[in-house]
Amino acid sequence: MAIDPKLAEDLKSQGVHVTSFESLINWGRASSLWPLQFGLACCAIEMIAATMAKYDMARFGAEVFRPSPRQADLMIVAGTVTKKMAPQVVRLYNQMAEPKYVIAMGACAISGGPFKDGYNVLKGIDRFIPVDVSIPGCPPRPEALLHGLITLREQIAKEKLLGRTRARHADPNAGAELPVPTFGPHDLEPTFNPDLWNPPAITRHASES
Amino acid sequence: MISNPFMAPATNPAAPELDEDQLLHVSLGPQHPSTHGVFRMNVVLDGETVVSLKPVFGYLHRNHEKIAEAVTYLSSMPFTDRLDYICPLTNNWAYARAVEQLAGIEVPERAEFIRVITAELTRLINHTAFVGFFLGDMGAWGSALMYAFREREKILDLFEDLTGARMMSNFMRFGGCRNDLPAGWAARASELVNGFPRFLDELENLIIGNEVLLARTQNVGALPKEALINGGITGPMLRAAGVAYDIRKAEPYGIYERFEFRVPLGETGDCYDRLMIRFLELRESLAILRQALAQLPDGPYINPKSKVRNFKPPVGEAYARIEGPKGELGFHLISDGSVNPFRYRIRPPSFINLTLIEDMCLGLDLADVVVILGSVDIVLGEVDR
Amino acid sequence: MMPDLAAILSRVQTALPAAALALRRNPGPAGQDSLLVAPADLVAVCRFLRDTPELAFDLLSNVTGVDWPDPATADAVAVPAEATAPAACGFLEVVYHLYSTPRRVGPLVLRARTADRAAAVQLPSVVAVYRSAEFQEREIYDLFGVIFTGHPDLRRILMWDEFLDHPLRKDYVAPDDYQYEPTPHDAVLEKAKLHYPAKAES
Amino acid sequence: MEHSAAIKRLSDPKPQGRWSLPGIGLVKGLLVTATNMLQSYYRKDRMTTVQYPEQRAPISPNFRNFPFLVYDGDDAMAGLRCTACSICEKECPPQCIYIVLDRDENGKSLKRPKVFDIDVSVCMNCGICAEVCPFDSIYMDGEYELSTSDRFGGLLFNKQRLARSTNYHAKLRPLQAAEVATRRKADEDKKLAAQAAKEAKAEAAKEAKAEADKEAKAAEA
Repeated sequence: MAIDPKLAEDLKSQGVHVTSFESLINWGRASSLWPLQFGLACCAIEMIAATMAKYDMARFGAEVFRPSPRQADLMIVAGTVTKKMAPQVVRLYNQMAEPKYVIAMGACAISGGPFKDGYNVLKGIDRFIPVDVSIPGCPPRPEALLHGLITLREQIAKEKLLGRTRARHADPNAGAELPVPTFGPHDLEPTFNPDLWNPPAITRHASES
Repeated sequence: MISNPFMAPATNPAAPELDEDQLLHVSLGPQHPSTHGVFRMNVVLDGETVVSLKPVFGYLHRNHEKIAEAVTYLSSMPFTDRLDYICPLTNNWAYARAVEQLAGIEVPERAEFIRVITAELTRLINHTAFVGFFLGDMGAWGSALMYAFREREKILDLFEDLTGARMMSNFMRFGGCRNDLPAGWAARASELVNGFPRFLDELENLIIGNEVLLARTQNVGALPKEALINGGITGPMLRAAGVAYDIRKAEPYGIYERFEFRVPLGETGDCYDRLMIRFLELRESLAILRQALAQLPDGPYINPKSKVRNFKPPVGEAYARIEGPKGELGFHLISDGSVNPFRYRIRPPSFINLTLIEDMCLGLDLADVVVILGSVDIVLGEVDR
Repeated sequence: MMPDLAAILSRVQTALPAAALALRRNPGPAGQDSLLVAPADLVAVCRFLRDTPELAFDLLSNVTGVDWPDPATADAVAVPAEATAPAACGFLEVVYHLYSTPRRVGPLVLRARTADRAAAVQLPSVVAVYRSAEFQEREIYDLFGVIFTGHPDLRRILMWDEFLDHPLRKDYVAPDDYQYEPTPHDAVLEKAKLHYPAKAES
Repeated sequence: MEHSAAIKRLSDPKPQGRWSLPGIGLVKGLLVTATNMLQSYYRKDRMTTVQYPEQRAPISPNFRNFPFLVYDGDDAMAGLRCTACSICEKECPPQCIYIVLDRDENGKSLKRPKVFDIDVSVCMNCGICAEVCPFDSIYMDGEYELSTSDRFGGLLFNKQRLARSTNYHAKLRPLQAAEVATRRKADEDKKLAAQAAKEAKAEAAKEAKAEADKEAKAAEA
C-alpha cells in the first residue's frame, strides 16, 4: 500500500517520518552495497580511483570492498572477461549471497569491447550472468562509475518485495545456481546461457550490407 | 636433460624428504586480493614453506597480437594503451618507435621532448602506484595507495588536458605526437614537478624505517645477478640487484643522452632494494623532467611527411625497445608491405620478469610470496596481452 | 649499438665449423640483419654466443614465433645473402633477439625454422642456455604449435589445457559467437550473416 | 662501464643498524598520516574530494568520450555534415561504426547517411574517427553519464541520438569549433569565389561568343 506522498510530506514537516516497510528495506540495501574486490583489467584501475580520495565511493556506502564473494552484494565486472576467466566469474557470482547485483563496467564487460574479435574474449558477461547496470566507456571515468552506482541504487529503491513482479531475491523459487561453462576443445561449452541471454534479432536490408 | 645452472631445483633442498600426504596445495588466484588482477599461482606448501610454485597465466589473454594482425598500424595504437594500463604513454612510445624504425621515419625535436616528458610523468604514476600496491600487499591497504592516487589524479589531469583521456591516451603517432601541448601546459607540468619532491618525502617518511616493512622485505626474494640476467629480468628488478643496465643509458633512444641523470642501483636485490630503487628512480625522473621542461624547443610536433591513412611501411622487420617503468618493453614488427602488420609481437616486461618467481619463493613462507609478487610489479594486461 | 654480424658469423664458423649458419639481410630501413641457424646447431650457437667473453650475449630479450604459410614472403622479409634453394612449403619460424648487457650491443637476431607447418614442427629448446625463454617458448608452443624438444615443462600457457588449436597461425578459424553484431564489417559481417540473414528490400 | 660515475649506490637510505630504536619508524609513519588527516580539514590541496553528483570536477575541454555528429542549421537530419564516405567506419579500430549510404530511386548517391550507428558498448574512445574525418563531421563528446540498464537498446546510438548542433560543439570545445568554423568559412568563401569566377568566366565567354556571332553576322551581311 503506497503512502500518499503529500501526506508523507505534511507529516514530515511535523517531525513524523512515514514510510513503507518495502522502501525502508530497499533504502537499507541501496545505501550499503558492499562490492566484491574483483578487478579484471584496465577498468579496475578506474574503479580503484573511484574509491580513492578524489571521488570517494564511501559517500555512497560502497567502499567496503570484500575479498570474499560470500560477504559481497555487488559484483563490479571491471574489465575484459576472457573465456578462460568466464567460468570463474560465474562461480564467484554463484557464491555470492542474495540479494546480489552486477554492474558491467566498461566496454569489455558489456560486449567484449575493442577486444571482442579475439578468440579468447567473451563477448559480454551478460551471456552468463544477469547484468543490472551497464556503464559504457573504455574505461569509464570514475564519475561514470559513480553514476552507474546511483542508477543501480535507483533501481534497488524501486524493487518490489511481494507480488508477481517481485525482485529475484524475494522469490523463493528463483534461487537456482547458474550453470558454469566448461572448457571445450575450441570454445566454451556452452557459449552462452540461453535462459539469460536473448539478443534482439537484427534485420538488415539487403541493400545495406 | 636441462643443464642450465640457473634453473630452479626440482625440489626444495631444505626439505628433501617430503611426504605427499602432508603437502598443502593452495591455488592463489585468479580472484585473489593480492594478485594484482587475475594472475594465479598454484602453490604447494609444506607447513608454511613453499616447496613448489607454478604460475598460471592467460586469464586476461585478450588476443592483442592476433587482433593487431587484422587492423592497420595506426589502429593498433589505441590497443597498446591497454597493455600496461597504468602507463599507456610509454607503451605508445615503444610501439611508435618500432614503426618508425620499420618505416624509417624521423621524429622532430619537439616531439621527442614531449615524449620524454610524458614518459617520465608516466614513470611517476607507475612507481608511486607501485609503492601503494606493494604496501597494500603487506597489509597496509589504504594510506600509501590513497596518497599515491591523490598525486596520480594531478598527473592524470595533465594527461587529460594533453591527450584527451585520463588513462587511454592514444597520443603518439608515427613521427611525432597527435597534438601539441595546450597553452600553459608546460607551466602546469613544471609546477607539478616542483611540488612532487614534497610528496615523495612524505611517502618516504610514511614507510621507510617502518620496522614491519623492514622485517618483511629485507632479505626476501633475492637472487644472484647472473641468474636474473639469464632469466631475462629487466628494469628496476635487475638494477635492484646491482646490474647497471638501463636502456636509457645503454642504448640512448630518443634524446635521453642529452639529460643528466643517474641510474640507481641496489645491493642485494631483495624486496627492500626493489622498493627503494623505485623511490630513487622517481627522483631521477624528476631531474629529467626539470631539464626537459626547461629546454623544451619550438618546432613541429609531428613529422609533416607522416601519413595517417593508408600507411604502408616497406617490407622488413624491426625490433625496438624502450626502458618502460617495469622493464624492457619491446615491439617486434614484421611487415610484408601491406597496411596490416604481418606479425606483431610485444615483449612484455611484466611477463618475462615473472620467469623467476618460483626460484625467488622456494623455501620461504606463503606470506612472502605475496610480497615478492608485489615487488615484481606486474600488470596483467601486459602479462597475458 | 648494432652488432657486426659478419664478424660474429665468421667467429662462430671458426669455433663451430659444423654449424650451418646463413646471413639474412633485412630489406627495411631498420637494417636489423639476422642469422638463420639450422635447428640442430641452435643450442650450441647460443651457448657459444653467451659464453665467449668477447661476445657475451647474455640477455635473451625476446622470442617471437612467426607463421609463414608462404615461404616466398619469409624470404622477402629476411633476404638470403647468398643464393639458397627456397623452402618447399610453409614453415614456422622462431626469432630470438639477443643483447649483451656488459658490452651494450644488440640486438643480435637469430632465426630458426621448422621443416613444415604440420608434422615436423620440432625445434630445440634454448632454456638450457637462456632461462628467459622458458615462458616465451611455452607461449609459442601454445599459440603456434612449435614443439620445443628438451623444454622442462612444455604445456599450454595462455589458453586452457583442453584447447586444441593454435590461434596465432594464419589459417586459424575463430569459434563462431557472432549472434549479436549490430555494426559488422568484412569478415565479421560474413560470420554475422549466418545468424541473421539479410532480409530482402521491403 | 661508461657511466659508472652516474650510478648512485642504494646504501644511503638504508638505516645502518636496521633496528635502531624499535618503533621509531612506525611513529614517523603515523605522524605522516596524522598530518594528512589534520590538514585535510583546512589545506586546500589536501581537500581533494569532489562531491559528485552535486559538484563536478572541472573536465578538460579536450576530454573525449564518445563521438557525435555535427549538423549545420536547425534541422538535425537535413544539416548533417556527414557524407557517408565510410572513412571512419574503415579506420575505427574496434569496428563499432555502421554506415549505410542513402540513395535515391535511381541508385544515385545522396551523399548522406541513411543509417549511422555507433555501438558505444564497443567504442574504445580513441578519437581516430574524428582524426580521419575530412568533412569536419564527427567529433568526440565529453558526455560520460550514460550508464543504463538497457543493454541492447540503450547502447546502440543511431544518427538521431548522435546528432548535435554546431552550437553544442562550440560550447564543448570552443577552440576547436572556432578553428573549424573559420576554416569552413574560408573554404565556403573560396568555393563561392570560385563559383563566382566560373560564372563570370562563363558570362564573359557568352558575351565574347555573342560578340563573335555579331561580328560574324556583320561580316556575313
